[in-house]
Amino acid sequence: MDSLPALYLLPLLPLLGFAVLMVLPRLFPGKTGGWLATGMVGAAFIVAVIRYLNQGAPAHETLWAWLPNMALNANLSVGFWLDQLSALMALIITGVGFLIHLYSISYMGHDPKFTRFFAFLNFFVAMMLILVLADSYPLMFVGWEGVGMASYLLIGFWFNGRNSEAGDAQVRAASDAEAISNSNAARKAFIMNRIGDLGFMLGMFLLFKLYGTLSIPELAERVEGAQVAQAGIELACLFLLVGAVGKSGQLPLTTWLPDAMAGPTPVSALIHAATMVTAGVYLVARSHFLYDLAPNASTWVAWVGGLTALYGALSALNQSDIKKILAYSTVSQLGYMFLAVGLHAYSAGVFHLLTHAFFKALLFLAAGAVIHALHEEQDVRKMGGLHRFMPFTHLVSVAGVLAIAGIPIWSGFFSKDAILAAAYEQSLPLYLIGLGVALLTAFYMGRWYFLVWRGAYRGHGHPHEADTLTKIPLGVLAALATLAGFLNIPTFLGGKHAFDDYIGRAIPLHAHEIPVATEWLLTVFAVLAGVIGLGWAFLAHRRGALATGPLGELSRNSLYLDALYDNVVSAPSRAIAGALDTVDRGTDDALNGVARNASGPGGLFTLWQSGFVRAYAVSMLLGTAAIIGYWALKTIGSGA
Amino acid sequence: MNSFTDWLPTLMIFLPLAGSLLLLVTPKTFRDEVAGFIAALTLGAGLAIWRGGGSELFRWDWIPPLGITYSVQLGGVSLALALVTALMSFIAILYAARRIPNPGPMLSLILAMETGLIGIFAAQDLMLFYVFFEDALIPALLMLAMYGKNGRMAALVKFAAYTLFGSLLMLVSIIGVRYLGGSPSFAMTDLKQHLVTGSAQTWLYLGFLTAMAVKLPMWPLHAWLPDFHEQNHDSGVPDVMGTLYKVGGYGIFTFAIPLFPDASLELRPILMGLAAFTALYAAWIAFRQTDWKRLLAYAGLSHMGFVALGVFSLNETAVIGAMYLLAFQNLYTGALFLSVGMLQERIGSLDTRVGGVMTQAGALGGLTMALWFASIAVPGLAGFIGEFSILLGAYQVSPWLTFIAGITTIAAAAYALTAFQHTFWQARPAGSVTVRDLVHTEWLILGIPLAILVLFGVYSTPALNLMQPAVRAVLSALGGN
Amino acid sequence: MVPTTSYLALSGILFALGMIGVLTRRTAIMVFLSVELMLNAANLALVAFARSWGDPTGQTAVFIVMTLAAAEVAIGLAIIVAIFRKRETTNVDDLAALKG
Amino acid sequence: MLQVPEASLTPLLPILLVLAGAISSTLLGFWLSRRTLTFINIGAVVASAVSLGWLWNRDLSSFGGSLRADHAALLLGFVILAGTLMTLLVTLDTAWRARVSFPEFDAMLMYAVTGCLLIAFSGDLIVMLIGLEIMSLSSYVLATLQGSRRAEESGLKYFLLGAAGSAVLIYGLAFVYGATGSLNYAAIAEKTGTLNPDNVGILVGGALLMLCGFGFKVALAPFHQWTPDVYGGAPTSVSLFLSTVVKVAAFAGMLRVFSGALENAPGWHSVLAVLIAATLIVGNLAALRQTNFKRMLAYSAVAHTGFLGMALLGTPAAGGAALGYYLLVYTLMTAAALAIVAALQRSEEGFSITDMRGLYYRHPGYAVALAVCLASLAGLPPFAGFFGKYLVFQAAFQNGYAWISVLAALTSVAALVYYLRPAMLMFMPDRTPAREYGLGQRAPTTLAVALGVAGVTVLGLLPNLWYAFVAHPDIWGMLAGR
Repeated sequence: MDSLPALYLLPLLPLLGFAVLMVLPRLFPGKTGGWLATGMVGAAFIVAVIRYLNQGAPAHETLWAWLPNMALNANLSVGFWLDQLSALMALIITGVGFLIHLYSISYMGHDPKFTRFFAFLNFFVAMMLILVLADSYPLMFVGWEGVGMASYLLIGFWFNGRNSEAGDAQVRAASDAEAISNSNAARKAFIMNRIGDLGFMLGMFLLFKLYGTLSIPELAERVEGAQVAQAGIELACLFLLVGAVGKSGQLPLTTWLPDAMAGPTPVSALIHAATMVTAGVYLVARSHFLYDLAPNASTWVAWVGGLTALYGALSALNQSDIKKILAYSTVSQLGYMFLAVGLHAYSAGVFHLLTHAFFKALLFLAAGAVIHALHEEQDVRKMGGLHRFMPFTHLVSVAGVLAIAGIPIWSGFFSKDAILAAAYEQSLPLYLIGLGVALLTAFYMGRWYFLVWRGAYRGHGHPHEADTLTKIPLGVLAALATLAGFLNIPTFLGGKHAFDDYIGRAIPLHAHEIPVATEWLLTVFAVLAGVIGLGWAFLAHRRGALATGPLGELSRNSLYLDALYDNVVSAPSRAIAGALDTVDRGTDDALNGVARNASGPGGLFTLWQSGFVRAYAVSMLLGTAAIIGYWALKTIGSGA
Repeated sequence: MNSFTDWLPTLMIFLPLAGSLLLLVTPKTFRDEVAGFIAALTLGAGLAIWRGGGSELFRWDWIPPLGITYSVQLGGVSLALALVTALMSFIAILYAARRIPNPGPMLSLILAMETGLIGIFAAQDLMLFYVFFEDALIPALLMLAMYGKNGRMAALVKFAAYTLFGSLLMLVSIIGVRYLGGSPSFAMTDLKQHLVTGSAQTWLYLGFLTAMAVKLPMWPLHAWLPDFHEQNHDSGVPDVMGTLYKVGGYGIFTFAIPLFPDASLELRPILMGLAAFTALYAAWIAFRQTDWKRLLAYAGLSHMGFVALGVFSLNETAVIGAMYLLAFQNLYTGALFLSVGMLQERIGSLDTRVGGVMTQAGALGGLTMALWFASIAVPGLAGFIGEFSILLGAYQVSPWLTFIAGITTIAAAAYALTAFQHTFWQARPAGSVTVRDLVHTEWLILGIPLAILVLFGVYSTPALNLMQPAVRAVLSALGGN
Repeated sequence: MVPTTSYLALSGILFALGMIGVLTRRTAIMVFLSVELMLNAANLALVAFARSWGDPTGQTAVFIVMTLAAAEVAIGLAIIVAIFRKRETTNVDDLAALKG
Repeated sequence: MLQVPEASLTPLLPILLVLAGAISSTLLGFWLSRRTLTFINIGAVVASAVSLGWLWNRDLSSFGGSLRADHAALLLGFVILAGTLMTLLVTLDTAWRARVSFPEFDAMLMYAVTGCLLIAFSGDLIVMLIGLEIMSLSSYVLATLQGSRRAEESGLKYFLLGAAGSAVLIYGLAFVYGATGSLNYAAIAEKTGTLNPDNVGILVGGALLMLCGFGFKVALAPFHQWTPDVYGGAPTSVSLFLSTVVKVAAFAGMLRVFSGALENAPGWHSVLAVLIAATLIVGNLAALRQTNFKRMLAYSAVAHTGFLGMALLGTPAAGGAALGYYLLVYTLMTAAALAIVAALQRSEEGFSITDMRGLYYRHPGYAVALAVCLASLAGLPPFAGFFGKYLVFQAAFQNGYAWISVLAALTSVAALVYYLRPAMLMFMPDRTPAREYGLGQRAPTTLAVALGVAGVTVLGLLPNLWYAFVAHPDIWGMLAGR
């Protein structure tokens, strides 16, 4: 297989793009920079495809020694690992990434920092590829924090507001406010990720303590043989879960993800929907050999997923920002994936990851097109009836909505169905949650659809259809969102589980044995949930009662989680910082005080130095007398 | 024996001193060039040593009747640190030359201090180490005295008093190490043959530790640090040297562990606890600072907490990490001090609350941000390798303390990004002066360290090959573990 | 014959008296004379010891000490006189400008 | 049957040369200018130093061992002469400003030096006593000679207290004689081993009394109180002489008596340790409070008595070597520092520390030199003061006085603070008009300062140049003559 392009090319190509665009932006006038970046990702995609097409046994390519003593009795090397799982992820990242780059060329066309935007996007893609291709946890961590950094940069891309130089005071003020909220969102994302990362790191430390290596292949072998305390593995898996939760915006570290919508829409599509946020799922799937040994930890994963799915769905009900709705839906869909991998239905989880990548990216890009068409208007209550103005975008959005709502033949249906089946098989409560969420999902997506596309146009300004360059990715994604489901037709529908078999070569499958009848039933329920949800939305739309969804403020403020954190964590820690600072200056002063007191005797001595010669004589002769007395006493003592 | 390569370390040590004396007689017009040239030459000497794979031990009986020898060796960890020192001194000179109005004295002080610092790393004799340890102090004090701000006298006295308080106790325990152990000389080679044992060792270790804890610095002997940085010249040049002067971790690693193996094992939990506490405590305080230099001071303190944690844990991985971090934190902390100097030059204040600088000075902002990412140990930059190895190694010894230290990584992100955001991001206050972006040498001054940080964050093999054997050798004194 | 100890006792008393004089007297002259007293106590002790050891060294030492004392007188009086000329007083308590 | 003791004058050569200088200034003073006499005296001092070199390794003695030109004597003598030379150089410039520029001044100075050398060369208590008195009496005069109120006050204080001190010393001498029946160091050292108990009592009493007497001469607390007033009140050049040469001589006497004659005598070590501890604390902490630089140096002299004294706690071999090294270094750095004060002060009161702000920008040479001296006094390497400190720490530590070493280390921190403040002030830029004497920079003073600074630096980098001489252990084993 020497003829094959080396794996390191995958991250290297976009990284080169990043470096060039960062260091020599002047070389790329106009949109050339964007085309370069897109080309780099495209090249990476081609590499990924080539590697995928002639893929045999997992490929392991190591480069140079990197971290001390972190492999078995050796230094850990930088190395890449390509098996079915990582190959699939690589395809998603480069493929979807390529499309979104393409989209951005048009979308960011007018932005003054056009070139830098693409540099960052390339950087993200590179880091994401490192994440999925890493052959060791530390290297995965590099990508892990790298994508966090990229997301920080891109969320804060408009760190000074979009028109900070505006002359008009009002516009300027608005822009300044936007600047602050953008910056805060970026910082919040990074810090919350850091919390997760600490968990990830502790997990690695513990794994090293248990198995003496952090290289994933080595671990996978040793896990079979080595005898270690069950509690140890459970704990390690929980630590890893914390990391995954942080990255994937699951409960309790979920609040940064909705805020992250402050970034440009392509960013939301690529990073905060399709790829980065799914890293947590990938981490769990990648560590399947650990989670298989840790039933309790897996249950935790499942429940975290279930609850987050519910939380996201509930919060999405009454949002009015076109992107916020999609964001919460992302949270909720990620919950599904966690639910699946937590139940060891890795294939189902990854499959949903795949389909979700398609339809959610699609929806975001469509939303982006809308926002553009309405000149940065994001409030769904000021939209409506857009299907007349932008038919193509409308069409693809329909595909996206149907897909996410789980309507048959659209991809979402298959992946969600697999997850629900797995849930039903193992825990009824989780199944019910999943079903309920399916219904809610259908509803809020329906709400989204009707508010944006149907009814009368409530805004002002003249919407215009997106340009061709935007249409291409939308079209491709719509096609994928529609058809991807057929990759994995379940047996009872006469399918061959092509996808399961493929993934199964990397992750041993737990073939679930549910009677066909039950499967039909489950499917019917799932479909019903979707249909009812959409119907409910439609009726509400008819009543014109969609503008404010159910649950009112509770949902709008996403269950007040933010407020809770501010009061319970942020404020106290700030207060503590202040206190410590005072204390520190205090200890400082205290030490000075000690010093001053130390020189206090000095004052005494200067008093003693009274200037009177007889006083001096007194101290002299008394000193003498004292010494003699001491001697006398001693001699007497020794004498007697 | 006395081939040229054996003289290289000596050359590297005393070349800067010679240079600083030379500067006193150089005409103003090419002072900068001479200084830069000397510094570059020193760096070159260091690289030459590196190419030769480290130098042999060079020993000359300095004061035979006292058994004080001039034994120097640059290899492994010491060579790495010496190289970093030479590099950062060079960069400091580059910046001082363009930033400080009449840089003559500053330049020669930088060079004089460089000699002391490289000497510290090269010394293989306890007394020689002590001598260099104190030598570096004098230029540091003079920089503060000649270029400092109004409160400098207090800061000066505090700095000197803390340092000497520690180092004099160290002097006593150095004497003790030799006489209670009955070694013929102060050279490490001899001292290692005659270890002090029993409780005496613990006492001597404590004496030695005081000095190192001041120079690490470590809570509660850190109080001199913030004032020292706050009062130093705005350009941040003296702060770079001050950062390089944080040699406590190295001292403990090279001298304390081999000489007091039992004591260091005995005190390990306490010391690790102190270290972890220092890291978190400093990071948390940094969150509250509004003066960039104070912030950086606490940030550095926090890093030193990590270094201490690694060294005290006596775990090989952790110690390697500690040395790695110790070496490379000089790069980013130093460069950050300089970037702060550039910021001050442009907006005339060190406040962390001026907004939107990056809008106009994109390069300054970008490079500063990158350096900050290095400082908060984002993977792919050299800081990460150090911090990660430290934590991983320390975890093997004491999970809970490591957890405490680990929280620091979150706090670090908090303070770094907050301060950065308030200064460089957000909106520029209306009507404030327009900020010039980086110009000629400033690019190098921030770019070179960053480039090296990236290089050694990704391709760490050379540095590892340099440090790993040295660390193994030292830790072997502990008899396994 | 008188035992050495009683000579020593006497010299001790003399020395003590001298000390007390130094402490109590105000005028420089008297302080100085008390010092002389202390010196003579020393001489007495020397002689006594010389006698008890029965060797002349001690006694010769006494002569030397006397000479030194004389020299001291010369210098001392000179200084005192010089001061007296300027200040019309030899009260040592008036000299307390240098202190602290 | 009376036998004449052999009285070879060769060992006395150095002393006689200095004495010749003294007498010549006494007599020729009627015809020659004081300046000329000073040059003559400088010649005499140099000649005497040369003669020291000539006597080296001959180990001569005279008057039946009462006067001995052994290695110790020669080394200490050299230190004394070094101090004297620097004093004379300084007085060339400053004597006329201090209004002490008469021939008598030189005469007294040289007589004092004669006494100092006698102490260093002494082989028995009487010779030591004679030397001590000559030295003291002439220094009383020197302190007073200026005739200003301050000078007179300091002179009288010095005289009265000094007289009392000598009295105590002599009384102790009497007791030591009583206990051992001899005044010769060698004999005493020999007898101290074999004594019956009550004699031991007397011996210890004598030893302690002598300790008090010497304690006054070297200014150990609580016998130190004359020092700040006298050093502060006397003309600076005189303070320079008193704080270097006279103190060195007194320490030479202590070496001879305690590390020599009374080495094996019980009891005095512990008392000395206590006195030293007190001195370290008092001297350093009181110096922290001084505002006048000259007076601060006086206190620092007290503090240094403490450091120097630590050497006496060590074994004669180690302690003597340490003291031999430290005394020279101490002389160089103190003399250089005071020389600068003498040159730059406006009045003999010296100048206040705050006046030194920005000195570097007005008198760079002197400022740097002064900084070096202060750094050396503070014991910062690479200057010689550090090795001095190190040696005495080590001497005390080895002889089981670790606690003194630790105490000394701690008080050294205080010392650093008060040395650091003026040193750093000098380098702080300053716009206010100069407050020191502008024309002070003159060749001879500069030469003296250069001598001091060069010595301090070179001896710091290559301590062996001097330490090799003093380090030879049997030099200090022979203090008593055997």
